[in-house]
Amino acid sequence: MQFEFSDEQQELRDSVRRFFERECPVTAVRAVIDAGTGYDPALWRKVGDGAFLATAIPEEYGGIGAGYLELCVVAEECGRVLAPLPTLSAIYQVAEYLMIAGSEAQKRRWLPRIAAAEAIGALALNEGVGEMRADRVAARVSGGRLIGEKLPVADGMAADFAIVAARDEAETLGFYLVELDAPGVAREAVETLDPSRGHARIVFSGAEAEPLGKGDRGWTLVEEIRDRAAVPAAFEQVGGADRALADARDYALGRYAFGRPIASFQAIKHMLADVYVANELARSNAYYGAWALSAGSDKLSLAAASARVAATAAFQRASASNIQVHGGMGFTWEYDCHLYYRRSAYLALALGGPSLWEDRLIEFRRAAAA
Amino acid sequence: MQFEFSDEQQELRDSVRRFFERECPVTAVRAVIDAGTGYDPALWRKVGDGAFLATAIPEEYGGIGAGYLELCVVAEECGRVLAPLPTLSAIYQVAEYLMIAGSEAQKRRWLPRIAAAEAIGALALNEGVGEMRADRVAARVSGGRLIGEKLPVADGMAADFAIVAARDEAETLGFYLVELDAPGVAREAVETLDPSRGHARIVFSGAEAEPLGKGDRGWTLVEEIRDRAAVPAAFEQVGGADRALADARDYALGRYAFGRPIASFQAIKHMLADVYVANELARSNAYYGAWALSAGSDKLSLAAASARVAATAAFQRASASNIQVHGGMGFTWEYDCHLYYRRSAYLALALGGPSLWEDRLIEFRRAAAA
Amino acid sequence: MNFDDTPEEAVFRAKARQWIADNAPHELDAELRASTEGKLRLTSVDPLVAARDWQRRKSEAGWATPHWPVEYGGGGLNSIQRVIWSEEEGLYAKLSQHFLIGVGMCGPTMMAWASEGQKRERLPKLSSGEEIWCQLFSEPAAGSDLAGIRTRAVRDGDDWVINGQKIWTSYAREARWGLLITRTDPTVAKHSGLTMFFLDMRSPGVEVRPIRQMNNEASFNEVFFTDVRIPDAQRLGAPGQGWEVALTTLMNERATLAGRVDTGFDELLDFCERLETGSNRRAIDDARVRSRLAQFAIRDSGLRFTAFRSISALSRGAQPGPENSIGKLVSAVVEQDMAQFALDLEGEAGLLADPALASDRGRFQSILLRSPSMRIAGGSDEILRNIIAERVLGLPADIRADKDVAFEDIPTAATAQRG
Amino acid sequence: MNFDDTPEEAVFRAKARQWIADNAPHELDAELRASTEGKLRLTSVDPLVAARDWQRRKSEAGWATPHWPVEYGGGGLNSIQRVIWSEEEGLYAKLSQHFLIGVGMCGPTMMAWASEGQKRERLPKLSSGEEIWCQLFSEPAAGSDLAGIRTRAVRDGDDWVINGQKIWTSYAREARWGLLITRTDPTVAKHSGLTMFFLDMRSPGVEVRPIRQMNNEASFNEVFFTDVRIPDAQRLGAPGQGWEVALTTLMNERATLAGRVDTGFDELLDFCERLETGSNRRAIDDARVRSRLAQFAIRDSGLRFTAFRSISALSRGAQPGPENSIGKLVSAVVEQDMAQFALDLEGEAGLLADPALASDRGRFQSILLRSPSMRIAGGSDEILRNIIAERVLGLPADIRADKDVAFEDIPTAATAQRG
Repeated sequence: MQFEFSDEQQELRDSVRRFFERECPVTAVRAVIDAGTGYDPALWRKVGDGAFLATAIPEEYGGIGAGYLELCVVAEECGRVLAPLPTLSAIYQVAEYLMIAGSEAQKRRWLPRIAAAEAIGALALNEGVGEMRADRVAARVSGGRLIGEKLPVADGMAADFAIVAARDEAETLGFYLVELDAPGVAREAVETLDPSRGHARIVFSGAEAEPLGKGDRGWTLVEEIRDRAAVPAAFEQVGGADRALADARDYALGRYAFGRPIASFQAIKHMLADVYVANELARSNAYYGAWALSAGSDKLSLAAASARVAATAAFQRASASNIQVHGGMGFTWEYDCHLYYRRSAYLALALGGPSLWEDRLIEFRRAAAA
Repeated sequence: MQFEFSDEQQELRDSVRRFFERECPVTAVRAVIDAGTGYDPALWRKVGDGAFLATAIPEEYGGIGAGYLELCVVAEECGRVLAPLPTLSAIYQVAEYLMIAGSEAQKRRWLPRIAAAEAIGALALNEGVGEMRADRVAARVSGGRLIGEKLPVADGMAADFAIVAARDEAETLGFYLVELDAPGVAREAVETLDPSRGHARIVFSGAEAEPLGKGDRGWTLVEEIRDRAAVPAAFEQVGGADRALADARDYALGRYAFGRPIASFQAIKHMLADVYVANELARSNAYYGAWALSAGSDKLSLAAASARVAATAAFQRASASNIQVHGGMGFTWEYDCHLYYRRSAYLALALGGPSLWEDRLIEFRRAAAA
Repeated sequence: MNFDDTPEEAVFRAKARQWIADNAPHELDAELRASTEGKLRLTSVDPLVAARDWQRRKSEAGWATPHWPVEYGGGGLNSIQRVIWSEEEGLYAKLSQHFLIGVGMCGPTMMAWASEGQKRERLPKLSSGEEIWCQLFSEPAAGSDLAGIRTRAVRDGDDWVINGQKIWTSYAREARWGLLITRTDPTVAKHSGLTMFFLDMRSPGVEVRPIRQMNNEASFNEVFFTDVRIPDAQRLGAPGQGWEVALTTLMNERATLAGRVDTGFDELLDFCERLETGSNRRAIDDARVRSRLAQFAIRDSGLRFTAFRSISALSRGAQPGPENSIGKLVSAVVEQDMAQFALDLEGEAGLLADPALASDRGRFQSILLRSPSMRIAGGSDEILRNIIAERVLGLPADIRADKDVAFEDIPTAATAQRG
Repeated sequence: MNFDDTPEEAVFRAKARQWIADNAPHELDAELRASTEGKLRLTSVDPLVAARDWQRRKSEAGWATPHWPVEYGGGGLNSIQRVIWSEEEGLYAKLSQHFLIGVGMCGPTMMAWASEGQKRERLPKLSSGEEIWCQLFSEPAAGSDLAGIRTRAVRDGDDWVINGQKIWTSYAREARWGLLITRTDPTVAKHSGLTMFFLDMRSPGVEVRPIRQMNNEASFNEVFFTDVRIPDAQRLGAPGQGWEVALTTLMNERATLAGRVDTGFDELLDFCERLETGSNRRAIDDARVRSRLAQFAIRDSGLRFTAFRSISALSRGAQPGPENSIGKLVSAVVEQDMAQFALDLEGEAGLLADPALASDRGRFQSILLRSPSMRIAGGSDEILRNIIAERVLGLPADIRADKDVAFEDIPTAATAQRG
């Protein structure tokens, strides 16, 4: 047993951290928000050059083939700097759809481009308000043409193609590859809680739709890949939570009131101690998720749900406490606190909200106990 | 609108408080626990002499006929001193069963004796572990004879008679008066979390059972009276919570560590501030319950559930925090902290646990909003 | 204990209701309903114009500051009548936010400390909405530690000359007058060297800059003073008595905040009734949802009934006390929790912040981004807990590093770096 | 990152498993399963006899203190092997509680501070369970403020003479030896005047009185010293160096407590699987129950995996640090919450405390009455948060009223009353 990243992985962490510190200061995040682009194309290309996010894509498809532990290491650093990148859509999900369910031709066509950051894939499941479920998919494919509306679609504006859930003439749920610059696709950016990770509404009116792989996988594919994506997503949350805690700590040490640093008041000390505890519990659950994902363990569903529930709660707490410690400055646009708070809201809801994952956690913990 | 007890009611509060301070010091509570009697017969008789708990029983049945606001005033003081008295069973519930569903003869026979503290009535609904529900009543009455087992029965050892839920030959649920010294009744004291309020297991093997009133009221009677009882029960919780807070405050002011009273540490100050807030919210909800009960409002079910959910949470928090403030002394038998903690557990579970009341609260709040 | 109206109260309520039926801007009903508390969503009319119009109409009929003496623009109502009025005003109370600080805090401070002439001159215009007021208290280095303010006032002939900066000033852009606390003597202990004024916001040297908040609004401002002159006649209290004057304001701030106890629970309940979670299932059918709602509900009803208890006490002659700190302490956190909870139920679409696309016009998204400021402005959660602990429960003050020290010698981040 | 055994670890695990299969007291299995953590429920045999027997058997095979050096009674295992051993020991680890303080805290302190001869004499008997140890630290007026102890030690020839009182001493009745911190100089600052000894508990003048706890057990004792003599040779560290010695003990206490992270979640889950709540419905079918369970579950698994991370760090040579304070801070509160939650589900019958009548033999009732002490003993929630804030996050210490003051001049309740 070794429940820690290896020396090589920690070296990777250090170099990725240096990369992001250099290439993704918070001004870059703000620039994305101000420009309304929803992601940072320049940073995305540099990440592609370094192949940082291609660690889990096999070498034969243009990736590094190192594995998922390395992906988790990189994800934590993405979370720490609030990287405005299409990680959850293109890397944690769409690449997985392709690897697990794509045809050989589809893999050869798209994976190398994703690995090199030459293409972005979006995942188009949602059709409005409510928990993601198979019975809420109303988009239709008929004669190879897709009709329907998807909202919200993460990175839908930036994406070159999307994997779209839709029903065929026989009502069978399936997944389709759709190029988004093609005719029959209309998309518009939508305003969300976290403008550093863009979202779109996409209306398909007869766009060409190619079945993903053999097209014989139902909703279980969504759940399988959601579990896999939940682990690096939890690492993004852990990275963000740690940074929010560090910012709160630094501010509390430098801010004086009543003739002393506010960090010397127990109200602040204990608030931050509780944040630290939540962060550590989240990190430990995330490590288990990383192991389960990388080892192909049959405990992945349980590990993913545990990582997700713990990390969501930790990041929400850390980012809210960071604002609280900053006092009035904490809720200004000028200070960065709200960027973490917004990101925590995005990461809490992406892949489905906490209640969905609480339910899955207990479902799989029951299975493990049985 | 006047959302406060009247001057007369506040005078009643003062005199009842003085009475209990004199007659029910904590040594009296401990004596009941040590003796294992489950209640304090001498105090019960004195309360009967003062008719403090007979305020809501009409004069024609030996009571004071003052009303329910006065009962709530007295209940709060009972809670404050942890009075070892059969309030929840005999007063808040059994007297109500008699008043609402009893025959004239039954009222004339039992109410004056309850009012004068010459008799104790117990309510025998429970049949073991699980939420109280109609479908869990298995006791049977056949030819006027009762067979079944009830556990736990509050004040079952002290009681002279019980109102028992049972099914007749036609499976119809009904309520029966059973004298507990009669043949066919075997009872034994059972150990519970709060030995200052005794409980029993009662086995009925052919005991004589007289239908309550016309015997035509089903489970809705249980819910109706549970709602009514919930209000004074909430006042007992509010009284207990206030006392636990006062004890914690006093201890924190007198206990020195690190050269200063521990009450000067923000960890303690803010813990007690939060207790105060919870207590005040509970008190305000309880006041609404008192008004609804006394005014015969159709909002009683909502008011009762709100009072109950808030008061249960407040007393549990206050009594646990009181232990925490006392440190090591807090969990000794010698200090009184655990008596409040035990009583908070009893009052949380008597009349059904918090989840039952949460559900009812929302059920009736929905109805009020519709 | 009587939750219902007495006959006299019922008569009064009928009168208030009739007046509102006859006079309120009913054409704004839909837009006001869609406005979350603290955020007016009027597009058909300029919000300030609508607000001033309603305030003026109320003022003409004596409803604007109904509990004030008639000679200062009030209606001479008692505190119960004032509650009845508020209940009846309902939706239209959302139009009063520009005047809350003036009516709730500056007005009472003027009433206690200004000259009779100043009161008769200023208060009716404050009451009628003609003159908006703001409160110039907080500074960048003096938030929770309000007495640590550094804005200087120096006597010069019949005037005082002001230099410094305030922050978190609501409605500074719209305000004609401001209540201004200054430091007039930095060589004495920090609570002793303060002096209070009221200031014409159009005085030369006053510059107002809006602060952009995390939710993209700008409810607050920075206010800069460069050699601003205030006549000594506009001083409130003696020089050095400023902290005592400020306590009048703060006491009334608590009472004002205590009145604002609408947590928005009813809207959340309604949302859970409507939100589909499966075939023939709504969110409210889920036991987890009901349990969470119940915990919110006791806070919502608890705050409402606590306010009623407070009003009953006021009607018996009590003063608004520190126990009023409960209102904001509870409601700010509960709003934040409710928003997170509602967004969870919306799934990924909970991210949508565009009112045209989001569920319930983005109500909960808006609350999520606003509630953090609620937990800080007007006394942070931590300050309110300290107030309850010290002023209600009688626990000792925190150990002070700034006690019995001349203000200019109190440690700051700057001295710590130097030292 | 590898959660599975390496081949070498698998071999080791098989060896441990085999030894346990061959040697463990399997006849106690049922009773041990019914014992909640921290409460041995053995009736077929004297618990202390069973505990000593198992400890002796382990000791003979090198499993008693597997990570200790062989010359002191250890097995020379590395920290990963120690975890594997713990996992395999499983149920039977409940028999070790009499020895936890000796093995976890007193032993390591002796190892760091005693002479080689003392170590070779005392530690093997500690390890084998022949000699039980206790920790004589807390006093009635020195709980969280441990350095405020008042028990005096005065030098007299080759001895020290002890007078005073300790409290909250676990296993003082069974202990043969105690680690004793005393004040040898009250005229210097409080951390400077302390001296540590180890004491033969059979010395004349030592009196032990059990403390009855709220749950009717007596896990703790008061220990009184009247002119007790200790040879100077049993001093650990120099006179005045007692606080430094105590820190060795406290650091190891944290590591010991961090290891105990069984929250009892699995038993709660199992309970919810079994509890009927209607026809064909169990508690676990209720969404509210699942949501609460999920929040408990992440704490349970989070603590387990945090302990694994800690062990991995130890196996790379790290020291047990203040971050180990997490374990007890989280688990104590979670146990209390879980007990309240389970009792709620049991309805009024949740009141039953008699194991013969209560659900699950009264498991959750017992936890409800035990968990408050868990939140205090071994460092209260508040002290642990302070440790995390100061030692992990590097935030400033609380402002001290007792800094740079001679111990005898520090304010106490008594001086405050006089003053």
